[in-house]
Amino acid sequence: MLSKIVRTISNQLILFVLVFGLYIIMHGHVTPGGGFQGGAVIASGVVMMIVAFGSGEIKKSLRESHLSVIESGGALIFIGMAFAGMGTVFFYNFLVGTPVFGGIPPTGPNPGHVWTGGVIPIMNFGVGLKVIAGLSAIVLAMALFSSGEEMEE
Amino acid sequence: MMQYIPYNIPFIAVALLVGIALFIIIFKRNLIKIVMGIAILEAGVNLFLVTLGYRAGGVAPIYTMTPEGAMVLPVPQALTLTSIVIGVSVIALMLTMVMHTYRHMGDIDARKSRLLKG
Amino acid sequence: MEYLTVHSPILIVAVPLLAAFVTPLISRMGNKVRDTFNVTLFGFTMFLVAILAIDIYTGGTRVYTLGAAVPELAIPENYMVPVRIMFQVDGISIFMGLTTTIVMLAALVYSLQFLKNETGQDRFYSLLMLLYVGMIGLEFTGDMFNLFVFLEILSIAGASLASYRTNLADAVEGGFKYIVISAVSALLVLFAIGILYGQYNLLSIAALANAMQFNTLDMIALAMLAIAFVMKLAGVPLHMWAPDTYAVAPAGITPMIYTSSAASMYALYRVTFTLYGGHFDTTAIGWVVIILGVLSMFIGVMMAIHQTDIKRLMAYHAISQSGYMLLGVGVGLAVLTDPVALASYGRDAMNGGIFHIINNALYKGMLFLTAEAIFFRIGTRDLNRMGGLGHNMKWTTIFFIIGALAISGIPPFNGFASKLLIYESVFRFNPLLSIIAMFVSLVTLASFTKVFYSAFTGPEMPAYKEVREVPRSMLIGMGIMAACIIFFSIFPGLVVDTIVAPATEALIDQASYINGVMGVAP
Amino acid sequence: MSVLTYGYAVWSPIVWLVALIVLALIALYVRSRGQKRYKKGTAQTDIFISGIQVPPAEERHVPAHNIYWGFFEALKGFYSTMMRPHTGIINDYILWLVVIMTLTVLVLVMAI
Amino acid sequence: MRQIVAWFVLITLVAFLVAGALLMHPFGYPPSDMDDYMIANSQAETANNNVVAAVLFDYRGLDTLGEATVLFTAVTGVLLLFRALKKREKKT
Repeated sequence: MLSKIVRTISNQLILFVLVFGLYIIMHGHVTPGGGFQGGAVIASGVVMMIVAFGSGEIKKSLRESHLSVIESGGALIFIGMAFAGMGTVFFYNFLVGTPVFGGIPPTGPNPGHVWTGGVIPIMNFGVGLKVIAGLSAIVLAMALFSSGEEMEE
Repeated sequence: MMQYIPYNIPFIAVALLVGIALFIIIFKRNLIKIVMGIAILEAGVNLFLVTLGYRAGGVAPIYTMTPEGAMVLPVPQALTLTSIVIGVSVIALMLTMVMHTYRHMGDIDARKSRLLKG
Repeated sequence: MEYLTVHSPILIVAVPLLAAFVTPLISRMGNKVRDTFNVTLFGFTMFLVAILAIDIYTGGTRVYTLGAAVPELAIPENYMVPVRIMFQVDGISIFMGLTTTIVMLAALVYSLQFLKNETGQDRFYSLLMLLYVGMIGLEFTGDMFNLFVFLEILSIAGASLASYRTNLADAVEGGFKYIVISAVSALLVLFAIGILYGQYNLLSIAALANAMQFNTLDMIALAMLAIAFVMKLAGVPLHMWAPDTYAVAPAGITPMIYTSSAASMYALYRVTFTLYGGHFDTTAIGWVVIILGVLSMFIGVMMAIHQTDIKRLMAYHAISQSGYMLLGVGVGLAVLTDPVALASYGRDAMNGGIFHIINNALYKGMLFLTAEAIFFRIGTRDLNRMGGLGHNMKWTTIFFIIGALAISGIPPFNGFASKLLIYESVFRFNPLLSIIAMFVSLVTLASFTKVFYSAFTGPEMPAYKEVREVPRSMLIGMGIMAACIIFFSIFPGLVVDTIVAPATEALIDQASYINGVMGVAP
Repeated sequence: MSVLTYGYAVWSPIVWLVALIVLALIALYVRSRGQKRYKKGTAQTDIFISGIQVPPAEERHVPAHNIYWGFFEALKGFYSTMMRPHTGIINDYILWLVVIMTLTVLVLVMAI
Repeated sequence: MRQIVAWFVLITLVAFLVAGALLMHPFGYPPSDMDDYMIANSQAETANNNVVAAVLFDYRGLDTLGEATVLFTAVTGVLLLFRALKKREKKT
């Protein structure tokens, strides 16, 4: 556990990290970014918390089993969207043209609109969840192991 | 061939980076350094993929508020993203195993922390 | 039914993937539920494999384009190159798929009771499914970068499973070696893919094969691809990781990692025959493969007979048997551009080499399982400390005898059938190679006699008086393998005609692979 | 179905099995004609090693490293050469990979 | 001995790679058959402004699924290796 200054500042900073990461995830189909990048941003926020508070403190509120469930959930969202296109072909972008994320942008440079992209924003969200949970779980497991604490089964 | 040399400096850099990485993996005995060598090899390959897609004077391949002009190739960027994430995964697993090796053997020298040979 | 047939190539990959993703969730409902779920989904996958196999042997190569409006639409309308990832399943792909599925079935059933008292079971099953996904994807895909991704999946899953017993120092060491060599060889594969992509701006194997110009850069890429895959399949002198990893991996995983080497061998054949076949004189790369094969056979077996660790001994035999496959197919590769030689013996040599892949996956897998059954009961892999186990482990002994006779090429077992094909056809190519192959077979028999003598025969050791037969699911796992071996032994003609000959044909016939995607003859 | 034919030869496991069974029957017949004087449980079945004390059953098992001792003794030079590259060090594995890759690059670039 | 072989091989390999680098297409002028299709059609086919995202999730979606699977595999593997080796007593 680091000093009080670090702890307070990282407590405040984590909000901004979360918001920025979510922004990157949810605008992945319009601007640079996407699930992996945003997920990595949020996971680095989690790493910051682990460094500031120590793994033992974080373990009380963030368990590997929960992270594992979140990760599976993200993966299921992703593969579920791929399966949902099975009416035609696996990975078919079946949402194009529907009201949900289905708006087709004009060809060529344009201002961009969030309700476009078909299945891509949803897949971005699933991948984002997965990356957040996965990278946090790896770092948390390593931190717990090196501080000699018992992992849960 | 000579006229390409000024343009192909990124590819030469990739070749040198791969050479450096292989040097580290072959000569350094510390397991952590071997992992670092693999990270450098990955960086070299990722750099190669990205440079493959560069188009002179191109802009990023995103149509939102983009200036007019040729776009750089999108596929190498996607491949690089994939390859970076794979690299992170591999290195996480390797570091896990190095941590376990250190716990068992008390040493991370490749020559001393080995039980299996012959 | 027709729907399943159309979508079977991707479902075979996607259903086990779904199982792997769901396993961490469903295992909270109890171990029974999880096991039932996994076995059910894998049974469904086997059903799909059977459907796809029947479809391919009657209808020819299948192309499945992911995300296109129609599965067969590999190239977008009014365009000249494929842009999407496609699965392209032909004779050799489905042959490897069948091999993988049989081994996976045995490994899954075997693991059910083997793991009873261990922790981390749900992650184990998840990773086992992912290992299967990696292998099947590697075998079915028609896209170079996709092949790299699946190669990484199987490497990571294999490495983390290999060091499953983290309480043993050597297990972690074996896993670390496997992941390091996998990472380096996969990165070399990626580098080669980058070279090919930079030159042709293509990633599909068929389109690349169509556009290939065989210049210096292509040759550098070929060398990287070929040697990276040889590293993964443990050909001498790049074999040293294999005994380390095979020896420490837990039961069920060793056969799977061994089959993943066979999948790398498939990738090697795919690259050399399909990607670089055609108008290129393959004699040089063919001789490289032959030399690696002969070295693997000879050095593998000579190292094997020297070992006293039962699983290391079997691992060296795995290396030596891989040499047969490399030799058989390498002869075919060396005479690929000579139609007379190809018709007279090249095709038979390749038949032998490919037939040996499935035979070897079966009996080698079963031998690894018996070795692990011994370890399960007596807790050591050291042959010096074994003896008299045949008194109490009768079924294991019988399975071991079947496997040992098959691997040594004793008639009437299936090992003899495939080795006979290799001996006779290679003899026409170069008699010396054939003589070396026979000598290797002899030493194989000798070293398995050593294992049989020191582990199973002899007086009952006082320390092992209480040893019992292994639990039933482990016996069933071995029994599946043994049943397949006996079936393959009695009907070699049926097997060669139905599944091996189409695989050989698929490797030789590069043009039809290209036409499956590009539509017109090159 | 069970016959494997290829170009210049035939392999049929059924024929082989039938031949094996016939040979086994002949062998059994010959064996059954033999004398039946052999008796279990008498001095006929005791082990005799030039008169030295016979060790108990557990110590009679030859451990694995003694099997084929002569073979390994004759090939001592070969095996010491073989053991030298099998160091078990991960760096060497990668070195072998790079060496073979460079050789292959040389061979293939020279071949075109 | 090992040092000499290693240095010799490394230098040869890097020399080949540098020669290969000089033989590549000129930097900044790549061939672009496949990529032009994506740049031209991604907006119409996938309703997406970001071509890289379209490539990642639509044209080469299976690669991304594989990549997510690799991450899942690695996380599962890391957690498997760091697991507690003894079963914990059931809480009453």
